[in-house]
Parts: sequence; C-alpha cells; structure tokens
Amino acid sequence: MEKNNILKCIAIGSVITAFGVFGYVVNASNMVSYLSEDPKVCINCHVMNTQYATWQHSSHRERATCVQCHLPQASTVDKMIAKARDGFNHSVAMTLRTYEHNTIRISEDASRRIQGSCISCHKELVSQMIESNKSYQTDPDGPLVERRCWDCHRLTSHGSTRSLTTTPNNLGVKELYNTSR
Amino acid sequence: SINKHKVEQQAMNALALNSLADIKKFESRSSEWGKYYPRQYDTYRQTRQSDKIEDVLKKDPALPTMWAGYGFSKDYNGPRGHYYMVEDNINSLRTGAPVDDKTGPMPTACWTCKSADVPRYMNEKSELDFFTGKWARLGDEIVNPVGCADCHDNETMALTITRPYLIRAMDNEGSLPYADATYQDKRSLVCAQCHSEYYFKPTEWTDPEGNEQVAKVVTFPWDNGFTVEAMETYYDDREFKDWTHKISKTPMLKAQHPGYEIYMTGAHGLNNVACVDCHMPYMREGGVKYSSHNVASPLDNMANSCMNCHRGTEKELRETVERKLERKNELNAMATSVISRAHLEAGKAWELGATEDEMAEILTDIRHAQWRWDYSIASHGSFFHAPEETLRILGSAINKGQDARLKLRIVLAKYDAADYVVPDFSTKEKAQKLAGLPYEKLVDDKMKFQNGLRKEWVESGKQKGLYDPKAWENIEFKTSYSK
Amino acid sequence: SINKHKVEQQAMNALALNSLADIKKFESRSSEWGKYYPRQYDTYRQTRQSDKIEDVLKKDPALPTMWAGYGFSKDYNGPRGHYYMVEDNINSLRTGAPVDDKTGPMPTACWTCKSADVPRYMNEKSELDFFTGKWARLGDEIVNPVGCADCHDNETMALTITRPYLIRAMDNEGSLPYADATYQDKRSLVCAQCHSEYYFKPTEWTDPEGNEQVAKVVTFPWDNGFTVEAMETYYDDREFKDWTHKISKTPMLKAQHPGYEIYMTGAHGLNNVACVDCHMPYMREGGVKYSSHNVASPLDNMANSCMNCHRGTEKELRETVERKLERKNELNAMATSVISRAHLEAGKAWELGATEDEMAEILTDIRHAQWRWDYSIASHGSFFHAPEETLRILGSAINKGQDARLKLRIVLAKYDAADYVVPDFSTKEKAQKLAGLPYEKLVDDKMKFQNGLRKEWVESGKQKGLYDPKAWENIEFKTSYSK
Ligand code: HEC
Ligand code: HEC
Ligand code: HEC
Ligand code: HEC
Ligand code: HEC
Ligand code: HEC
Ligand code: HEC
Ligand code: HEC
Ligand code: HEC
Ligand code: HEC
Ligand code: HEC
Ligand code: HEC
Ligand code: HEC
Ligand code: HEC
Ligand SMILES: [Ca+2]
Ligand SMILES: [Ca+2]
Repeated sequence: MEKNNILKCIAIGSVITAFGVFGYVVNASNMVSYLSEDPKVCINCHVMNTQYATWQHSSHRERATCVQCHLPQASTVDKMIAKARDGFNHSVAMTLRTYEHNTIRISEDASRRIQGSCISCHKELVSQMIESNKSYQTDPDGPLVERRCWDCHRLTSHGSTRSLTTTPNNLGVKELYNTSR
Repeated sequence: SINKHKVEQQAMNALALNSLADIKKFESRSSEWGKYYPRQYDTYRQTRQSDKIEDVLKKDPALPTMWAGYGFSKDYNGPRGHYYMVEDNINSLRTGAPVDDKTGPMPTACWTCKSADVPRYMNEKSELDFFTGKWARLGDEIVNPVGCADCHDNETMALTITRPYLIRAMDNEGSLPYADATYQDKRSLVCAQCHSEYYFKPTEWTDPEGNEQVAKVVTFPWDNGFTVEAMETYYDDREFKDWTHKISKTPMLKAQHPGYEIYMTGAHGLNNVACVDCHMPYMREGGVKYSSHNVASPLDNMANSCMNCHRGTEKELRETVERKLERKNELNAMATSVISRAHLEAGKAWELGATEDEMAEILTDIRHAQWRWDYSIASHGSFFHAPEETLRILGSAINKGQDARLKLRIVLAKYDAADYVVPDFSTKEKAQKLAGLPYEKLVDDKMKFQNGLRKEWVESGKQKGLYDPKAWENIEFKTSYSK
Repeated sequence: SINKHKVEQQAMNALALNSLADIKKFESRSSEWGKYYPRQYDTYRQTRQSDKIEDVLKKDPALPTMWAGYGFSKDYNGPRGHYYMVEDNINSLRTGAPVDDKTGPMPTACWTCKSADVPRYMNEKSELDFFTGKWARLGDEIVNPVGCADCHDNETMALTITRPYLIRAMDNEGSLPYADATYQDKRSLVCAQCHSEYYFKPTEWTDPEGNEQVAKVVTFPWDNGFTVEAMETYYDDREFKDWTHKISKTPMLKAQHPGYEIYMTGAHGLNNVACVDCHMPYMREGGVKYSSHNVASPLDNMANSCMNCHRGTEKELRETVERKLERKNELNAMATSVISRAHLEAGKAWELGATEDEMAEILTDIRHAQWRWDYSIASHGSFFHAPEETLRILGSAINKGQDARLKLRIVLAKYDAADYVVPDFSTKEKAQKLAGLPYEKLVDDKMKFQNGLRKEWVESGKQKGLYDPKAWENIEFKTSYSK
C-alpha cells in the first residue's frame, strides 16, 4: 500500500519529466497518441515494426491490442504509471540509441504486467492454475501465476522469432499506414 | 458458451472447496481422492491403456549375456502404464518365487517405487523398518500402484516429495538443495523420486524390539554429481559392485533408469521444461485447464504437449524424434554386441588359465563400458530427453568395450587362442543357456507362487482394508513368459 | 535523433536506386561493388579480423599419421576469415612450390572456392578450361578472395549460384532441384558452393585448339544423398580413392568440410534456419537494415544472431555450445587415436608378410572408419550445426576402427607379434617423420616459391587489371611454418 502510493507519486513525476524533457520527441513521435489504444501508435517508432507485424499475424490480432497486453488492465492510474515508465524508457532508448542490437528484450517489469493481462482475459480458463499456484506463492503480491504463460504459449502474439530476422521487410509498415491514411 | 464455462467453473470450485474435506493423510487408495478430483482420477486410470509387454531380452539377445548371474538376465521388459507397476513387479521373474515372508531373492526395497502404500507404511512404522527384510515380507502391505499420495499433500494438493532418499540425495549433491526447489522444479522432482539411478546401501539400525538389523536403503549416488563419470567414481571410490559377472568374473554395476539425471543435460532440461510439461500436459475441458494424469508417451498427444511450444507440423516433429531413436539404436546395437563379446572372450581367457594380473585392467574396462552403456539407455526416454549425452556416452562405452577386447586378444594369443570365436548367442534362449539360467524352473516356481503366496497377500491386504479394488479392475495376466 | 533516422532511411533508399548503376558482370574486385554498398563492403572487409592460424596437425599429432602420403599431412590449419582465403591457399604447404605453370602437386581445381575470379574466368573461357591443368597455370588469373560476384547478380543484387557443379549436384540428388530453390534456400546455397564435400572427377574434353584434355572437375558426391553412408557407397561403387595410405596401404577417402550436408540434419537446418541467419545476421544502423557481411563466428555477435530466436541469457547459450564442443572433442580424440594406431598396426602386419587376403577386410574397415571420422568433423562447425549426427558418426568410426585393430591383432598373432606396440607419434614432428615427410625441404622450397613465382603472379595480375589492392591491405605473413 505504502509502496504503491510512493510509486504513483514518482510515476506522475516522471510523466511530467518524460513529456517535459523530451518535449520535442512528442511531435517527432506523436507521443500524445500514446494515450490512445491504437496499436499504430506503437509503430510511431520503426523499432516496433517487428512486434506490430508479428502481432498482426497472431491469434490475438482480433483479440487484444498492444496496450491491452502491455499495460495493466486494472486502474487508469496504474496505466499512467506504466505509460510514463515506458514513454520514459522508450524515449531515452530512442535518443541514446541503447537498442542498437536487433533484439529488444522484454523487461522484468513489463513481463509481469503482461502476465497480469493474460490472466485478466483468461481468468476462467486458468482458474485452476491460479488455485495451484497459491500453494507455492513465494512473493505475496507476485503474479497470480508465477510461470510465464508464454513459456508454453511460445508463439502467442509475437511468435518465437521477434526481430529483423523474422520481418526483414517490415521496416516502413508505418510509412505504409501514413500513405494509406 | 462463456456462461456455460462459468457454470462449470462454479462446479469446479465447489470441488476445490470440498477437497479440503476428508482425504486421510497418506491415503493410498486413489479412488478415495478420485471422489473429489474426477478429471485427474479418470485420466490417471487411463494409464491402463498402455498394456503391451515388450520383451527386451528377446529383442536383443546380447543382454542376457551382459547380465549373466544377475536378475535382469531372467526377465526384463519395457515399461508399461503406471496402472500396472505393482502387477509387473510381482510378475517379474526377477522378484522370484518366495514361499513365505523370509524367502525370495529380493529385498523390500523393490517395492519402493511401485506403490502409494510405501509412504503410508514408512509413516506408520519407519523408513528403516520399511527397508528391512525380504521383499515378500511386505506382500500384503504394498497392494496399490503409484497414487495421488505419492505426489500430493492430502490437504493442499500441493506437490510433495514422499521419498526421503531423494531429499537426502539433492542435499548431498548440492546444486539444488531441496529447500531451494521451486514450483517448476517440483514438476520434475515428483518423477525423480522413481525415475532415477539407485543402489541399495546397507545400513545398520536397532529395531524397537532392540534387535540389530541391516536395512537395504534405496540411495541415489549423486554425491559427486549427476553425470555418468561422477557416478562411476562414486561407485569406484566405494569399491561397490551390484554383482560379479558369471562369465567374465567382472565386478559389475547396474544402472537403473537415470531418467531425471540425463534429462537435465538435454535441450528441454536446460530450458527448464519439466517432465510434467510433456507427460502431463494441461487439458482443456469446457472452461478449465487441468493436468492430464495419463502419464504416457507424449507422442500420443502431441497437440497438447509439443505443439504449444513448437512450430511446424506434428509429422515433422515426429520424424525428428524418430531420427533420434534410430541414431541411438544404431550405437546401442554396436555397444551391446561389443560388450557381450568382451564378457565371453574374458570367460575364455580365464578358462585357458589367464592370471588375475593379466585380467585386472581388462575387467575394469568391461565394468566401465557396461556401466556407461546402461546409464545411457536404461531410462528408455534418453534418446529424446538428452540425445547428445546419450550418444556421447554410447561412443565412450563402445571404445572402452573394444579396448577390453583388444587387450583380451593379446592375452588369448598368449594361450594360443588368438583366433577364438565366441559361441552363438543369437536368441534369448541360447543366451540364457550360456548364462547357465534354469529358465523353465524359474517359470514353474513363479507360477506356483502366483497361485499360492500371492493369493494369500491379496486376501490379507483386503482384510487390512488397504486393497483398492478399482486399482485392479480388468488387469489381464500379461508377462514375457506366459504363453 | 528520430529525425536523423528518417534521413538515414531516405539515404538508404537512394542507394538502392543507384545500385542499378555500373557494376560489370562478374566484376571480381569487390571494391567496385563497395562504392554502392558501403555497409556490406565495410562489414565484408571485417573478416580480416579473424587472422589467427591454428595448426591442427600440432594440436593432434594423430593426423599426420592418418594422412600419411597425402597433402594434408604437410599442413592443415583451422579456417580464418574470408579475407585470407587466397593468401592461405597460396601459403599452404599443400599447394607446394611450383616453379612454372606446369609444376606443383595440385590441379587448378584448388582455386575453385577461393576467389571471385573463378566465375569471371569460367565465363570468359569455359568451365572445362578452368578445371584443366596445374594449379600454377592460373596463378595470375586468380588474384582476389571471395567477393560480391560469388554470390550476387551485378544488376539485381539477387543471390545467384556461380558454381555450376552445385547446380548439377542438386539436380542429381533430386530432393531439392535447383529450379525449386526458394529465397530462403539460397541464403544457405550461396555458402554450399564452397562449404561442401567434393572430389575431382576426371573429365575428357577437346579444347578450342582441338587438343584432347582431361579436366579435373570439382564434383559433389550427392547422387545417393547427403548422408555419410550415401556418399560412402557413392565412392565405393566407383572404387574411387583420393590416395593410397603410405603406411597401411589403404585406398583412402578424404572428406572435405561437408558443412552444408551435415547442417541439414541439425535442429536449425530442419527448421529451415539458413547459414546466413546466424553468420550474416541483419544489422540495424538507425533507420537502415542490412546484412552483416562479416562472416565469422556468430558467438562473437550473439545479440544479433542467436538472441533473435532464443530466450535466456547469452551466457547460458554459450555454455550450451561449449558443452557440445566438449562432447565432440571427447569422441574425436578417441577416433583419431584408434584410427592412427590401426594404420601403424596394419603397416606392421604388411612388414611381417601379411597377405592381401588377410588384409582386405581390415583395409575396408580402416577406409570406412577414417571416411566417417573425417565427414563428421571436417566442417569444423558440425559439433554445433548437427551435434547428434556428428556424435553418431564418430561412434561408428570408433567402432569400425577398433574392429580393424581387433582383426589386426589376430593377423599379428599369426606372425608372432600379438603384443606389438606402435612407435611414439606424440608430436607433429615425430608423426611427420613416421610418415616419411621431408618437412624442412618442403618449407625451403615453399619460401623460394614465395619469393619467386608468386611475385611474378602479382605483377602480371596487376598488369591484367584484375588485382584489387584493397583486397590485400595489411596482410601479415602468417603460416604454420613461418618462425
Ligand atoms: C518513442 C518510440 C517508441 C514508441 C512510440 C513505442 N516504443 Fe516500445 N520501445 C522503443 C524502444 C527504442 C525500445 C527499446 C528499449 C531498450 O531496448 O532499451 C522499446 C522497447 C519496448 C519494449 C521492451 C522493453 C520493455 O520495456 O519491456 C516493449 C514491451 C515495448 N517497447 C512496447 C511498446 C508498446 C506496447 C508501445 C505502444 C503503446 C510502444 N512500445 C511504443 C520505442 C518506442
Ligand atoms: C497477446 C498479448 C500481446 C499483445 C496483443 C502484444 N504483445 Fe508485445 N509482448 C507480449 C509478450 C508475452 C511479450 C514477451 C515475449 C517474450 O518475452 O518472449 C511481448 C514482448 C514485446 C516486446 C519486447 C520485445 C520482444 O519481442 O520480446 C515489444 C517491443 C512488444 N511486445 C511490442 C508490442 C507491440 C508494438 C504490440 C502491438 C502491435 C504488442 N506488443 C502486442 C504480449 C503481447
Ligand atoms: C484483451 C484480452 C486478452 C489478452 C490480454 C490476452 N488474451 Fe489470449 N485470447 C483472448 C481471446 C478473446 C481469445 C480467443 C478466445 C479463446 O480462445 O479463449 C484468446 C485466445 C488465446 C489462446 C488460444 C489461441 C492461441 O493462440 O492458441 C491462447 C493460447 C491465449 N489466448 C493465450 C494468451 C496469453 C499467453 C496472453 C498473454 C501473453 C493472452 N492470451 C492475452 C483475449 C486475450
Ligand atoms: C505448462 C505449460 C503451460 C503454461 C505455463 C500455460 N499454459 Fe495455457 N495451455 C497449455 C496447454 C497444453 C493448453 C492446451 C489445452 C487444450 O487445448 O486441451 C493450453 C491452453 C490454453 C488456452 C486455450 C487455448 C485454446 O486453444 O483455446 C488459453 C487461453 C491459455 N492456455 C492461456 C494461458 C495463460 C493465460 C497462461 C498463464 C497464466 C497459460 N496458458 C499458461 C499449457 C500451458
Ligand atoms: C512411485 C514411482 C513412480 C513415480 C512417482 C513416477 N513413475 Fe513413471 N513409472 C514408474 C514405474 C514403476 C513404471 C513402469 C511401470 C510398469 O512397467 O509396470 C513407470 C513408467 C513410466 C512411463 C512409461 C509409461 C508407458 O506407458 O510406457 C513413463 C512415460 C513415466 N513412467 C513417466 C513418469 C513421469 C513423467 C512421472 C512424474 C509425473 C512419473 N513417471 C512418476 C514409477 C514411477
Ligand atoms: C528408485 C526407484 C526404483 C526402485 C528402487 C526399483 N524400481 Fe523398478 N522401476 C522403476 C522405474 C522408474 C521403472 C520404469 C523405468 C523404465 O523401465 O523405463 C521400473 C520398472 C520396473 C519393472 C517393469 C519393467 C521391467 O523391468 O520389466 C519391474 C518388473 C521392476 N521395476 C522391478 C523392480 C525390482 C525387482 C526392484 C528391486 C530390485 C525395483 N524395481 C526397484 C523404479 C524403481
Ligand atoms: C506421479 C505424480 C502424480 C500422481 C501420482 C498424481 N498427481 Fe496430481 N498432479 C501431479 C502434477 C505434477 C500436477 C501439476 C501440478 C501443478 O503444476 O500445479 C498435478 C496436479 C493435480 C491437481 C491440480 C489441478 C491440475 O489438474 O493441475 C489435482 C487436483 C491433482 N493433481 C489430483 C490428483 C489425483 C486425484 C491423483 C490420483 C488419482 C493424482 N493427482 C495423482 C502429479 C501427480
Ligand atoms: C520435452 C518433452 C519431454 C520432457 C520434458 C520429458 N519427456 Fe519423457 N519422453 C518424451 C518423449 C517424446 C518420449 C518418447 C516416447 C516414445 O518413444 O513414444 C519420452 C519417453 C519417456 C520415457 C520412456 C517411455 C517408454 O515407454 O519408453 C520415460 C520413462 C520418460 N519419458 C520419463 C520422463 C521423465 C521422468 C522426465 C523428467 C525427468 C521426462 N520424461 C521429461 C518427452 C518428454
Ligand atoms: C514447455 C515448452 C516445450 C514443450 C512442451 C516441448 N518443447 Fe521442445 N523445446 C522447447 C525449448 C525451450 C527447446 C530449446 C530450443 C530453443 O531454445 O528454442 C526445445 C527444443 C526442442 C528440439 C530441438 C532440440 C533437440 O533435442 O533436437 C526438439 C526436437 C523438440 N524440442 C521437440 C519437442 C517434442 C517432440 C516435444 C513433445 C514431446 C516438445 N519438444 C515439447 C520447449 C518445449
Ligand atoms: C568462394 C568460396 C566460399 C564461399 C562462397 C563461402 N565460403 Fe566460407 N570460407 C571459405 C574458405 C576458403 C574459408 C577459409 C578461409 C581461410 O582459412 O583462409 C572460409 C571460412 C569460413 C568461416 C570461418 C571464418 C573464421 O573467421 O574462422 C566461416 C564461419 C564461413 N566460411 C562461413 C561461410 C558462410 C556462412 C558462407 C555463406 C554466407 C560462406 N562461408 C561462403 C570459402 C567460402
Ligand atoms: C568445393 C570447395 C573447395 C575446394 C574445391 C577446395 N577448397 Fe579449400 N577450402 C574450402 C572451404 C569451405 C574451406 C574452409 C573450410 C574449413 O576449413 O572449415 C577451405 C579452406 C582451405 C584452406 C585454409 C585452411 C587449411 O586447410 O589450412 C586451404 C589452405 C585450402 N582450403 C586449400 C585448398 C586446396 C589446396 C584445394 C585443392 C586440393 C582446395 N582448397 C580445394 C573449400 C574448397
Ligand atoms: C543456428 C546458427 C548457425 C547456422 C544456421 C549455421 N551456423 Fe555455422 N556456426 C555457428 C556456430 C555457433 C559456430 C561455432 C563457432 C565457434 O566455434 O566459434 C559455427 C561454425 C561454423 C564454421 C566453423 C568456423 C570456425 O572458425 O571453426 C563454419 C565454416 C560454418 N559455421 C559455416 C556454416 C555454414 C556453411 C552454414 C550453413 C550450411 C552454417 N554455418 C549454418 C552457427 C550457425
Ligand atoms: C558469401 C556470399 C556473399 C558474398 C561474398 C557477398 N554477399 Fe552480399 N549478401 C549475401 C547474402 C546471403 C545476403 C542476404 C540476402 C537476403 O537475405 O536478402 C546478402 C545481401 C546483400 C545486399 C542486400 C541488402 C542486405 O544487406 O541484406 C547487398 C546490397 C549486398 N549483399 C552487397 C554485397 C557486396 C557489396 C558484397 C561484396 C563486398 C557482397 N554483398 C558479398 C551473400 C554474400
Ligand atoms: C532464425 C532463428 C534462429 C537463430 C538465429 C538461432 N536459432 Fe537456435 N534454434 C532455432 C530453432 C527453430 C530451433 C529448434 C528448436 C525449436 O523448435 O524451438 C533451435 C534450437 C537450438 C538449440 C537446441 C537444439 C540443439 O542443437 O541443442 C540450441 C542449443 C540453439 N538453437 C542455439 C543457438 C545458437 C547458439 C544460436 C546462435 C549462434 C542460434 N541458436 C541461432 C532457431 C534459431
Ligand atoms: Ca544402480
Ligand atoms: Ca572429398
């Protein structure tokens, strides 16, 4: 509880920083559109094109948007926290080019959030797993199911290869959209 | 349909609640647990479907020669479904034909991995009590096959290890002390209770009546690690032997199914894919996922086991697995042919008067060659679980076996038998004769036991209220020796 | 910086257009192509970084014995970067010390996989002309290492196969006729032009002047398939031999780097992961994506190769690869020790007067054992590309080699030498002496060649305007024999 409040303060702080300091990024990357759920906002950055393409070809294209998996489905405030965090990370990364290697990796924090999203959509189906997990729960406010869903559902949403190697010709999906708009 | 799911959901949770109701601790009759967990129980009973007996000795007649003087030369089959484990243990010619609770070749330890009555009994008496005496002593106590109680806590249903020797072994080995085992680890450890290499460690103790006893305690030789080399040194350091080979006089080792140990070296083990992920995959029924308890070949259910994690078609993946099996079969056939001949050639050398000195090095080669061969294939699944480790070890077994034969030729030459040709052992029967095995008699005695002592066990088991009739429904008498 | 990306992206597209500009067909000077494709060219030149010479004969002194009487016993190193292939080909003691265009041990075929001048020359003259005569004949024609022209069409930049023998081999083999090869297939086939097992097939033809000639045409023995067994029968059926072993008199086969063939049996090949996916991964520079042309060990660049497809850490994956290497090294050491001894023991048998009849079967075993060993490891990467196939084949090589030695003991015994012990060959020098190799002389002659004929080649190459200076920048003279 305590911890959470502090987090939220920091979060709101960093929302401001993120948007302030990287103001120019905002128009450069239409960051405002972050606040929408439209997957296309994610490909404001070409580095996201692979994920867009793999998602677009996945079983979830019709089921879930990027943010529905990647952002907490719970409260809007949590959403804000997450967006702030990502927005910050992403802008930093874009600007400092910390992602020069092909393989962007999911962060521990982000994958916890996704796990939450999977469960929130598939509650019924995995209710037994949630039951079982209780007996082994190490960290009380850890995920309802410790083991990542995609340890088994390796292909869900992004397939098992997510990089330029899978979608070498997907640079410019965004451009396609822009022209088709 | 979402609503339908919801309904089933409630039914399901209801059960979950009830489950806190009355299942006795260490209840060894799975039907009692089944009342609360129908899905798991029904699938558990489906292991009955895998009922074929594969006579391995017949398939490769080199084996009776390699095991000459040891139980495995009498009778050895491929594994069947869990449903049959007590039945097969009792039927095997290896367990012989006791006439009372003090006779028969085997110790009580042979029940250890066959029944949910084992934790129950250990809990009522003591572990050392369980491991003391002849196999026949517990004939009316061990009456049900592996069951819920082997792997589950009766109250929480959490996975639990019911075999203390596994916990000791993990702690001695050190890389994963039991206390550090995660949920995911347990999804393999419940299997490792049984699917691991073991030996019987003589242990002195004093029973409640104050009598000195020697228990034969199932022990995993893991102190130096899980590899074939680590266990080899473990046994060598202790000058341990399972038996002395009847023909070559070699102090031999038997490797029993190091399934867990070798799996860890494979692509799946390294990626923390648990036994259960493949052998007990989640099933979807209506709105819930539960674990299939039909522990069998995942190739019969690739959709649920393999295909979640793998792209491509079942057909392609199946072919890949088949190629792995062919590779193993190829080197395995070479190894058994080489090692069986080494035994016979050594026998000839002794016969011609070879000395201990001349033979010492040779026997060590044979001991290690056969140990390695056995370790690499005894778990049956190794060709898939750890194809590379399996092939590596088979390669080294072939090399050591051939080294022994090379040295033997030099000895044989010394006694003017350089061109000695081993006798024909191309069938199970011929091979067992070479091993001096009174096969007919073994079978006759066994049948007497089946119609005598065994029937008494069942009766007494029923009186004690241990016997679970549902665990014995329509079992056909199938063995390698029944005509 | 986002704006910067956008600019780069446009720049990239611009280049793509220019590329239609003027590159000559079969232009063998890569610097010419580099003008339009700076990123590919720069990374291509980075193969210079891998410049260490690993003297394999020194690492395993069994090899000079196994290759006694054959070029490989003189000099054999691990591969270096593509940048060095002509340099190393010329420096190798295997190519000897020609004094004019008619001398020297090797045929022109030895240039085949070393240079972008090969397709150029074949196109100007003819394939059969190229394959005719001594290696030295083309010393001033083959002056640049592998280049863009080996793999690319000058106009479209599409991947193309420039070696006709690969197309013929694919069509003869039949499972993937060249006409059916997909884009993804080509991402491996460009490599298969060179990283494949070959032999020289004598082929008669009449040159433009009407003279009868015999060309030694590089040929892939794929008619029966890609496996070690399929090629073994291919050669046996044709009673083909690369040379007769100097010590054991065995009609031998040499397997040269069947990299493409064995890769197909591994997890990656089966999943259609191309050579290029790992050895030339896509790189990103801001907005621009291109294929790294620094063909080297992917372990130096795991983030861009492995980690595209694999979870877990680089460290874990690297350890897995190391374990694969150790397994191969273990069986490989056994195989070379066994086979080298077999040669020496066979030599002894001949020396004592063994007959053709007595030796026939033994020599076949040795021929097949060494062929298998060589096939399994000669491509260097097999331990990773196809660990299981590599270990399987090594196992069978060990077994056949030991069978030969066993039979040899019986023959030796017949001539009262059952306890014969092979001489010491524990160093490269000792082993080469045993093989009767005049090492010092080979080196002296080579140095004369380096300072003589080779210098003339360079001059004449420059005059012909073929020589690309950028392909020869700061190459240090590094060989196994230079002190
Ligand atoms: C401003 C450009 C930009 C936009 C817009 C953007 N991303 Fe990213 N994203 C990046 C960069 C750059 C990285 C690499 C960060 C690194 O590797 O350090 C990244 C990394 C990620 C990661 C992996 C790292 C982590 O934090 O787990 C996820 C997940 C992700 N982005 C999701 C999204 C989603 C979902 C959206 C849309 C809501 C989105 N991104 C929009 C630039 C962007
Ligand atoms: C169905 C849920 C789901 C949806 C929808 C989804 N993702 Fe993901 N995403 C995941 C999971 C799960 C991972 C972690 C994958 C892993 O670690 O192997 C991931 C990882 C990522 C990463 C980290 C790099 C990587 O590939 O591991 C990025 C970037 C990303 N997603 C972006 C996106 C974008 C952009 C969209 C929308 C176009 C999107 N995701 C839609 C579940 C989803
Ligand atoms: C926004 C809601 C939502 C989220 C978030 C979500 N899913 Fe789904 N998912 C669905 C729906 C709806 C379906 C289709 C109906 C069904 O099969 O249950 C589906 C189908 C599936 C399927 C069956 C189809 C297939 O791909 O095999 C799997 C498996 C699955 N989801 C796993 C996941 C995993 C793993 C995650 C998290 C990484 C996830 N889902 C996140 C809504 C979601
Ligand atoms: C140990 C492996 C494993 C893990 C971990 C796992 N699943 Fe599954 N899941 C399966 C299997 C196997 C099935 C197939 C069941 C069937 O089709 O009978 C399945 C089925 C599903 C389905 C239905 C698929 C369909 O075809 O309708 C969904 C949705 C799903 N899982 C979601 C999840 C979510 C969410 C998580 C994480 C909380 C998760 N899974 C974790 C193995 C796993
Ligand atoms: C109490 C000991 C015990 C436990 C625990 C155990 N097994 Fe077994 N298992 C056996 C025995 C004994 C057999 C051979 C039964 C027979 O042949 O009669 C067997 C047979 C098998 C077979 C062959 C089945 C067939 O149809 O051929 C598989 C596969 C198997 N076990 C896997 C597992 C897995 C996976 C686990 C853990 C989830 C496990 N076992 C737990 C003792 C055990
Ligand atoms: C540590 C556990 C363990 C102990 C102790 C053990 N077994 Fe087993 N047993 C197994 C497992 C696991 C299998 C199935 C393995 C396989 O065959 O793949 C098995 C299979 C069998 C089978 C059926 C297949 C066959 O071999 O014909 C028989 C019979 C058997 N055991 C008898 C015995 C006897 C007799 C002893 C005592 C000498 C014994 N077991 C001790 C674990 C054990
Ligand atoms: C050989 C070991 C073994 C035996 C025997 C066994 N189980 Fe399980 N059981 C498991 C494993 C492993 C799981 C999966 C645990 C997890 O991942 O939460 C499991 C899961 C369960 C669950 C949790 C829900 C689910 O399906 O995942 C229930 C309930 C259950 N078993 C009941 C039973 C009953 C009833 C029996 C006897 C008929 C039984 N088990 C026998 C190993 C076993
Ligand atoms: C990645 C999937 C996978 C994992 C993980 C796995 N297995 Fe297997 N197992 C298989 C396959 C596939 C076979 C071959 C079945 C066949 O030949 O029909 C097999 C075979 C076996 C066999 C021999 C069955 C027979 O009838 O010959 C046993 C016993 C076994 N596994 C036990 C285990 C144990 C114990 C573990 C964990 C230590 C384990 N398996 C882990 C897939 C797996
Ligand atoms: C829970 C996930 C999971 C399941 C279930 C699973 N695998 Fe795998 N498999 C993996 C992972 C992870 C790897 C390691 C390779 C990688 O990193 O992609 C792998 C590797 C493999 C490989 C290549 C390595 C080798 O030994 O050749 C084969 C083949 C394979 N699996 C077959 C199977 C088969 C057959 C089954 C079902 C019996 C199966 N797998 C079940 C996750 C799984
Ligand atoms: C024209 C012939 C030719 C072609 C085409 C070719 N190679 Fe090579 N490759 C060689 C030769 C020759 C060497 C050894 C060079 C030396 O040692 O001087 C070599 C060396 C290598 C090495 C070792 C490099 C090092 O630093 O140790 C690798 C890896 C390699 N090649 C991979 C490939 C791949 C992948 C392809 C296709 C993209 C390819 N090669 C295409 C002839 C070729
Ligand atoms: C079909 C293609 C091909 C032909 C023909 C060929 N090579 Fe190579 N050569 C290669 C490849 C590929 C490599 C790198 C392979 C490796 O060592 O891993 C190589 C490496 C070499 C090397 C450097 C490593 C070493 O062995 O010291 C030399 C020198 C060499 N070749 C000489 C020759 C000679 C001499 C001939 C003629 C007898 C020849 N090559 C014929 C493909 C070929
Ligand atoms: C999945 C990734 C992968 C694929 C696909 C692959 N390689 Fe490799 N290759 C490697 C790795 C890893 C090594 C080991 C490098 C080392 O030992 O440093 C290697 C080693 C080599 C070597 C030996 C390099 C040396 O210096 O010893 C050659 C040559 C080579 N590969 C060529 C090829 C060719 C040709 C193909 C396609 C037929 C191919 N590779 C496909 C990853 C790959
Ligand atoms: C050993 C074979 C080989 C050689 C030599 C080679 N390339 Fe490539 N090249 C490839 C392969 C394979 C690709 C990837 C093709 C694809 O996937 O589109 C490629 C791709 C390219 C591309 C397309 C853009 C890209 O980067 O994917 C260009 C441009 C290119 N190469 C230029 C060159 C130039 C310039 C040279 C000489 C300096 C050269 N190549 C030498 C094999 C080669
Ligand atoms: C383009 C995708 C791709 C790339 C790049 C790749 N792999 Fe794989 N890898 C696979 C696939 C697919 C499998 C087969 C198992 C499966 O189905 O998951 C596999 C299997 C494996 C396995 C298990 C099989 C075995 O032989 O043990 C290992 C280990 C492995 N890869 C290591 C590597 C390493 C190291 C690299 C980089 C040098 C690499 N991989 C590059 C796709 C890839
Ligand atoms: Ca044992
Ligand atoms: Ca050859």
